[in-house]
Formats: sequence, C-alpha cells, structure tokens
Amino acid sequence: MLELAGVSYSYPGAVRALDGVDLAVRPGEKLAILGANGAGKSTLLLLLNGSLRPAAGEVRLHGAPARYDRAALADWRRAVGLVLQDPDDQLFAATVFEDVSFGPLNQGLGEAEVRERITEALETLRIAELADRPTHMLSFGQRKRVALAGIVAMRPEVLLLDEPGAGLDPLGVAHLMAALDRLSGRGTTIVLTTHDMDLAYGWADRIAIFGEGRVAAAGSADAVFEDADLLKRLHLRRPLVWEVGRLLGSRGLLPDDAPLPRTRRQLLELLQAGDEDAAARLAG
Amino acid sequence: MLELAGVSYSYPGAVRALDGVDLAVRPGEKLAILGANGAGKSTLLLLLNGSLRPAAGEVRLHGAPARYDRAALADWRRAVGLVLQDPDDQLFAATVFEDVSFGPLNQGLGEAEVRERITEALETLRIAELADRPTHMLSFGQRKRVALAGIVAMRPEVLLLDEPGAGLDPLGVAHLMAALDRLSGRGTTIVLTTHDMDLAYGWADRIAIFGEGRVAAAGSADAVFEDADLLKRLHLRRPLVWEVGRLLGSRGLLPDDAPLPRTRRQLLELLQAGDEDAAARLAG
Amino acid sequence: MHIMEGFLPATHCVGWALASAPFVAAGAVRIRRVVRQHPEVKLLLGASGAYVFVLSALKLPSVTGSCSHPTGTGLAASLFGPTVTTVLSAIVLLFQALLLAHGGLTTLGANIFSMGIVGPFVAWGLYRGLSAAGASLAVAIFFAAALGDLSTYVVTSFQLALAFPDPAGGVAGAAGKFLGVFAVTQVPLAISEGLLTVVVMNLLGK
Amino acid sequence: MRLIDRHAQTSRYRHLPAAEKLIAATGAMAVALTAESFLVEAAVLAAAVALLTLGARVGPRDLWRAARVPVGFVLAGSLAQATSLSLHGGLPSLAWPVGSLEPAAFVALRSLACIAALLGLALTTPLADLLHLLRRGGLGRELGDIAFLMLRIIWVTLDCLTEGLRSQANRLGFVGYRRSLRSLGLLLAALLPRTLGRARRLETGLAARGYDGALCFLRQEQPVSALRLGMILGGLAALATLARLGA
Repeated sequence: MLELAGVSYSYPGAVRALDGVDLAVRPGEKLAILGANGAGKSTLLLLLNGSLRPAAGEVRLHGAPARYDRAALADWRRAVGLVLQDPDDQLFAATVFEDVSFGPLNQGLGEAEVRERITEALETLRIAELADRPTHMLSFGQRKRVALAGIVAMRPEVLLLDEPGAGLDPLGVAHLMAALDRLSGRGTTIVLTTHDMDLAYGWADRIAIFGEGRVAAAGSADAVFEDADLLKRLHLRRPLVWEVGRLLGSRGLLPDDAPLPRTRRQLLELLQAGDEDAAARLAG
Repeated sequence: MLELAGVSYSYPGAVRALDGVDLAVRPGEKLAILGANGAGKSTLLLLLNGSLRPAAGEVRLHGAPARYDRAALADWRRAVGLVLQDPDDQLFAATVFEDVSFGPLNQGLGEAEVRERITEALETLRIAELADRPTHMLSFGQRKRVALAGIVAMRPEVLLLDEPGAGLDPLGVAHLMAALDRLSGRGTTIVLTTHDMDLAYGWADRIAIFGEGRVAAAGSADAVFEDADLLKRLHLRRPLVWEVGRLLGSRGLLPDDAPLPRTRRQLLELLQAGDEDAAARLAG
Repeated sequence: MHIMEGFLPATHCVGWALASAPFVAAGAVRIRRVVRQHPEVKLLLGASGAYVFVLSALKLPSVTGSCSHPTGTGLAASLFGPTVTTVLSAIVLLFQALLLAHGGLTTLGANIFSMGIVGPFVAWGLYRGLSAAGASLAVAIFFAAALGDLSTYVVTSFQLALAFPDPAGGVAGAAGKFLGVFAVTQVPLAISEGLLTVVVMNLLGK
Repeated sequence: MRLIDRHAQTSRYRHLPAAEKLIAATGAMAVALTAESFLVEAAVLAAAVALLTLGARVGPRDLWRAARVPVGFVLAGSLAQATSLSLHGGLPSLAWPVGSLEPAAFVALRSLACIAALLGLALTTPLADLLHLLRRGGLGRELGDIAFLMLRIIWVTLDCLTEGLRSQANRLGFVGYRRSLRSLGLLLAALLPRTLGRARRLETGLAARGYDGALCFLRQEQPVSALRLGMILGGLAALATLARLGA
C-alpha cells in the first residue's frame, strides 16, 4: 500500500543518506526497520509520509506515484501518520486535550467528532487522565504518548514511528508497545524504526535491515537474523532472545513441538517449563 | 569518599523526590544506580556533586560535610565530575577541541597542561580524530563521548554519569562502556544511573536499587537481584542474562566450575561451550 | 528596568499606552504581512520570541557583584531588527508580567515604550551609525547594546519623574533622583550586557 | 521562573473562566488606580491577599517569593519619590521635604494593591488561558499564534538553558566575572541556533499533523457564570463606592 521504489535522498552538504531504497509496506502488517544510529532511518520515515521529497525514485501510495502539491500532501497525511522521535518536535499546545485536537481539526472534522477522536486516542494510550494537564509539565514518557495520541486521533491507515522506545524505561516501552498492539488489532498498519533488536524481534511481523543507505535485507525475523556477517557490517547484533533460543534449541533443551521463543517472557517460560519436565521425569 | 546521609530533597510544588537517602560511594568502585524513569536518579547525582542542596540530611566528601559556598563548590566539582544525559545541553564551543578545553581552562591550568589534558581525554574516549570537527556536525554517539571527554579532561576523582547509554545503539554503548573501563582502570571512581538492568549487571561492582525516594537495596548484583518482589514494586526487572544464567544453572546445563555469566557474551560462550562439551561426549 | 504594576497614575498609563501603540501596530502589520507571504516564518518568530524571553530571564553577573536581568533588546535588535523586536518585546513584557510579576498590565505601555521601542531603536541606530563611522564590530556592538540598555533605564527614570516631579527640582530633579536610586544595579548591568552581547555576536559571527 | 506558573497550573481556581478572573483583577486595578484614599488601596490589597492565601491557598512563603522583586522596586521608587533633590553650590543634596512622605506612601500602597491583584490573576490562571482571551479580543490570528508558539518554546528552551548552566557550572564556568560572562556568551550563542532549529523541526512535526499555517485547537473551558460575574462586579462596585465616599 505504501512503497519506496529506488528512492535516493541526501541532505544538503552531507553524504548521501539514502541510496536506491526499495521497500514495500503491506496492509495491516507490523514492520520494524532496524539500523544503527545515523543509518538514515528517520529520513526513510520522512520520505514515507511526504515530509521529504526524494531526489530520485518515487514513493507510491496505493499504487499511484505520490504528488507533492498541497492537496495531495493533505490526503497523504490523512492516510499516513508520522510520530517523530522527540515529542517536543510535535507538541505545540498548552494542554494535552488542546494538542491532540490539532490533527483532527486540520482534517476538517466537526467539533463533536473531534471530541470523540480525542477521547478514543487518549483511551487507546491509557492517558485519559492527562487530558487537562499542561504539556510542559509532563514527563518524557507522557509526552511521547501524547505525541502518539495526536497522530492516532487522525486515524491514519499507516502509522510510522521513529524510535518509539528511545529514552523510555522498560515499563514505558511496555506501555507504548501495548498501545501499538491495540492499534494493530484494529487494523492499523504500523512501521517503526528502532535499534533495539529484541524489541523488534518480539513485536514485528516483518523486519527490514537498513544500513549503508539501503534496505539490505527484509523478511521474517528468522530469515533476516540468519546473516551474521551483514548484521556485523551494519553494526547490529542479533536479539539476545534469538541467540539463546537457537542455542538451546540446537542442544535439544527446548520442547520439540514449541516454536522458538520470541520474547523474554516466552524464553523464560520455556526454560521454566523445561525445569518442570525434568522434575516430572525425576518424580516419574 | 562521597556519601549521602539521610538526604531528602523535593522540587517546589512536587511530591518529595528523595526521602532520606543513605548511600556511600567507595573509592575506585564501579557503582550502578538502578531505577525507573522519574525515580529521582538524576536528582541523586545532582546532590552528589553539589548542584542541588539537600532539604534535610547531608552530603559528605572525604568524610567532611559538604559546604555550598562558591570556593567549596569549585573544589567539590574539581573532585566530582558530572556528565548530564543530553549531550546537546553540554556542548557550547565551535569545535570539539575548544569544547573539551572549557573545563581545564576554568581550572586555571597552563596552556601546555590544557593541551595534554585534551589529548589524553580524547584518546581515552578514542575520538582523537574528531578534535577539529565542529560540534554541531557530530553524530549523537560522538556528541555523547565529547561531553564525557569535557569532564574527563578535568581529571575528577569521581565521575558521575546520568544514563550514559540512553539513546545509543549497541555499538555506541559498547564504545562508551569501554571508555569507562579505561577510566576505572586508572583509578577513577565511577557512578552511573541507568534503567538498563543488563548494562548494570555486566559492568558494575556494586548495584544500588533506587525507588520510592530512597535506596531500597545496595550490594552485589547477586544479592540485589534476589528480591523479585522489590524489583517488581519499583517497576524494574531482572537482567535477562541473570535470569537465563540462573535457570540454566539450576538445570545443570552450565559447567559446574564456571561462575554465572554476567554479560551477553559470557552467556553465549557458556552456551556454546556446553554445545561443544556435548559434541565431545558424543564423539568420545 | 520594569515599572511595576500600579506605580504610575492612570493618566500616565493611558498616555504611554497610546504612545507605544503606533509602534507596536506598525510592527504587527509588518509581521502579519510577512507571515501571510511566508507561513513558515511564524514558527521562526515564535522561537525568536522565546529566545528573547529566555534572554531577559537570565541572571547576569555584574561587575559590582549584584545579579540582574538583561533587557536583551540590544542582542534582539541586532539579530531580528528593531521593528520585529518591538512586537516580540511587547509579548515578552506581557509574559514577564504574568509569569514573573515583573512589570505589569497597567504599566505595560510605559514598559513597552522604554524597553521595546527606545532600547531597540537606540541600539539599532548606534550599531548602524558606529559601523558606518568605521568603528570595529566589537566596539559598535558593545556601545549599541550597553547604551540600548542604558537608554531604557534613562527613559524609565524620566517616565517616573514625569509622574512624580520633585517639589523643588521639578521633573529634571526627580529624574536625577530616580536615575541615582537605580544606578547601582542598572549601570553595571548595562556594561555587562554590552560585553555579553559582544561575546555572543562574535561567536555567532564565526 | 516556574513558581507562578506552577501555582497557576495547580490552583483551585484554575478552571474558573479566565475572563472572570481577568475582569476581577483588572477591575481591582482600575479601582485602585482611580481611588484617592488609603482605605480603598488597603481594602484592595487585603482582598487580593486574602483571596490568594485563604482562597487559592498560596503559602505565604511562595507569595513573598513571587512578590519580592516588584516590592523591592516599589520601595526603591517610593524612597526616591519621598526625598527631594536640590543643588547647593553645584553639589546635589537630598532632603525629606515636609509632606512628601504621604504621597509617596500612597503610591507605594497603591502599587502593592495592584501587584497583589496581578498576582491574584497570575497565580490562579495559566498564561495560555489569558492568551486565548487576547486572541479572541483583537490580538489577531498571526500574533496570537506566535504568542502561543513562544509560550510552548519558552518551556523547552528554559529546560535547555537550565541544563546548560548546570553543565557549565560543573566545569567551573562561573568562577570569576570574566569567565561567567564568557560562559553565558557561549551558552546564548549555542542556544540561538538550537532554538531556531527546534522551530524547523516543529514545522515538520506539525506538518505531519496537517498544519497548513494556522494553529487551531479545541478548548475545554467552563462558561462564564452569571452568578460569579455578578459577585465580582458587586465586589468591584462596593470598592468603587468606598472610593467615592472616601474622596
């Protein structure tokens, strides 16, 4: 539904950031784009929602090449929402409620509809109690969720998130990912960038590895993490859960019928289950 | 050498941030302070270097209660260096060299000495090649290291770091931690705050768990991570390496004589070694 | 230096508001025109205004050891020009009244006149004049910023003197008194502000 | 810097319509400025302080911290007003002329009353609420938007400034006058491009939310209550009557 075809882009006076990127986002999927700091992941997202215009190649939305006139951009942003890494780059109003109302109002919705959208977005992010709070007195994690709510209230088909977990503690990340799962459950396509391999492994349907200005690999986690040399060259490493799961599997220490663990919790449960198996064998 | 005794502090109009904190930093140690976002870890560091003055209790430096007059504060900061979380708030000068010279020049050192300090600090952080680069053209990871170099060049006895790993990709974290190990090797006492449990587990000599306004537990990693209820209450979780290591150990899957793994690398090596043991047994 | 809430009689409040209004209106019209042509300027102006506010909220070390807030108008005028500075200063003064209780709503007109109009225009004029006369950049900036700040303080003293003329010395005598009372903080502050502006402009010029 | 705002954001009176609070405060100032009796000034001062301490529950310490700078100005200014300067053989000399004390004391009291009224507004009303009134009442779309953006960016920039000052203090940047000036210069010079850069990124961030040059948003506010407005106007009328009787 959203597609980059041979897209190149470079910032003035800098080396080329993107160099012939091909990437297709599939409807309803959860796609994680992995890459080291400075690999150009943010640039990629800005191209995907029309904030930047490619120097070469094209971006396609629902199959048609994207246009960059005012009306086309407005439609594009209705369909594709972008949440930046630093919430302070996206918040402008004095209170949370006012801030979240901005996007829906720009979409030309009526007041009743806007109120409903705000309520729903704050509910999805479990921050209904913040509605009345001044934006400048929120914690970083709260600002992150408010910035996301501001986009969610616009009900985009595709949601792009730049490093959603950066700067958050494990609980903050868990809250955020739970909200993304709720959105995904309602049919929103979600694309996020991250350099946290375990986060991507546990969450994504599909993973794209990004480095040296292009998409170096894309596919299922298992396929993508197979290529150790590629990861090393791009300064990435495999998820710890993946590594441990593989090694345990190869030693026959995991139940045969169980799939490899993808999250920390799954891994620990499998290990504990193994414990109980052993205990059962001893007792029996 | 640096000690908090019954220290309380609260920001005006807010609930109490610190409430009777006791914490002693030992000479030459690597101490990690763990806590969720907003637990007050940054406040703790600001109290430790005299940037904030406790509402109750006292801070002791080399056994004597700290004083807050101008001269005493200058001495204090010569002995105790603090690196803040966001490097952008800490870099002012046009080039890396100039920026790092700021502290040593303020210490009143001669030019030759200042140059030597800068060279040494950049060398310690392995960023000698950045000396002439404009600060605004550095990557995030580079800026983090330059900010650290600015304090290192002042040769403090104690180095305090607020969330040194935040926002860095795995390679960036590895670079930074390697630099801290070099400093520690030369006798610098290092205290850092983090919410990355695995980072703390792999690096620290001693861990202090911080939450609900006080130090809830302090000691060796093994002692501190034992109390699962405490960690849960403070929204923290055990390091994954710790959990997996324990579970494998309890199932007898690690070599008996080997200590429990503390880092990702140790864990994976032990697992692979186990593999080879098994292979050797099969072959023999 | 701000005249605090309620210090000026009602007639003076109205008079100074009327005196300031044309300058603020002219600046506002200009800003409105620029913003309509280039909407992206709106955000830059918001950021510039925030910078001016933060500048004027900074505590400046002074040669006498006392601490005080700079006006920031010299730096603002040399960065953004005097007309824009007048409008931004007017908003900054409103914010200062409501966020810091420095200045006031009834004295807003008088404070805009001294700090948002005379200060920036003196600074801008001196900067232009001294540069044209061949003074070095540092000298031009120092005198522009220091005298811009000083002129604000002189105008404020005259505003107070007009409101409270001395029974013996008249307006001139009263001005002397007010100048004298506030000189302890304001003269060193003007020198510090001049020096600071030189440092900042040198760094920005690099 | 944040003291007044913090009170405004958490005040019991925060949710009362800003228009009511603005009318009460400016009305009290108008009465104070036009009255010519000590009694009226004292009444305005007492009413404002009582509303702040007993009504809005602002602690006396915070009230003093918010008021000390303007009060310092009032004391210095009234001192200058009360004295007389004359030239005797080329040398200026100060005197306390008979009857100069009373008008100076009156101006001081009037100013304190107005400062209390201003604080009554500022400590209970977030600045953004007042900006809304101004935007509706003639400030205009463009200037209104700029003022709102300023307010938002001020908080973000202040955080940077605080951290920057802290970091420079950690590196002994404020030991001595020359170094302090140089440190502040470095900080301000670094802060300008950062602040302008933030504006550019905010433009991108808002564009992603459909920004087309106008900052529109929905507000939650209580409607003005006729009862409360009546009470405010009644109180002001009482003060004005007192002023007339006193004169």
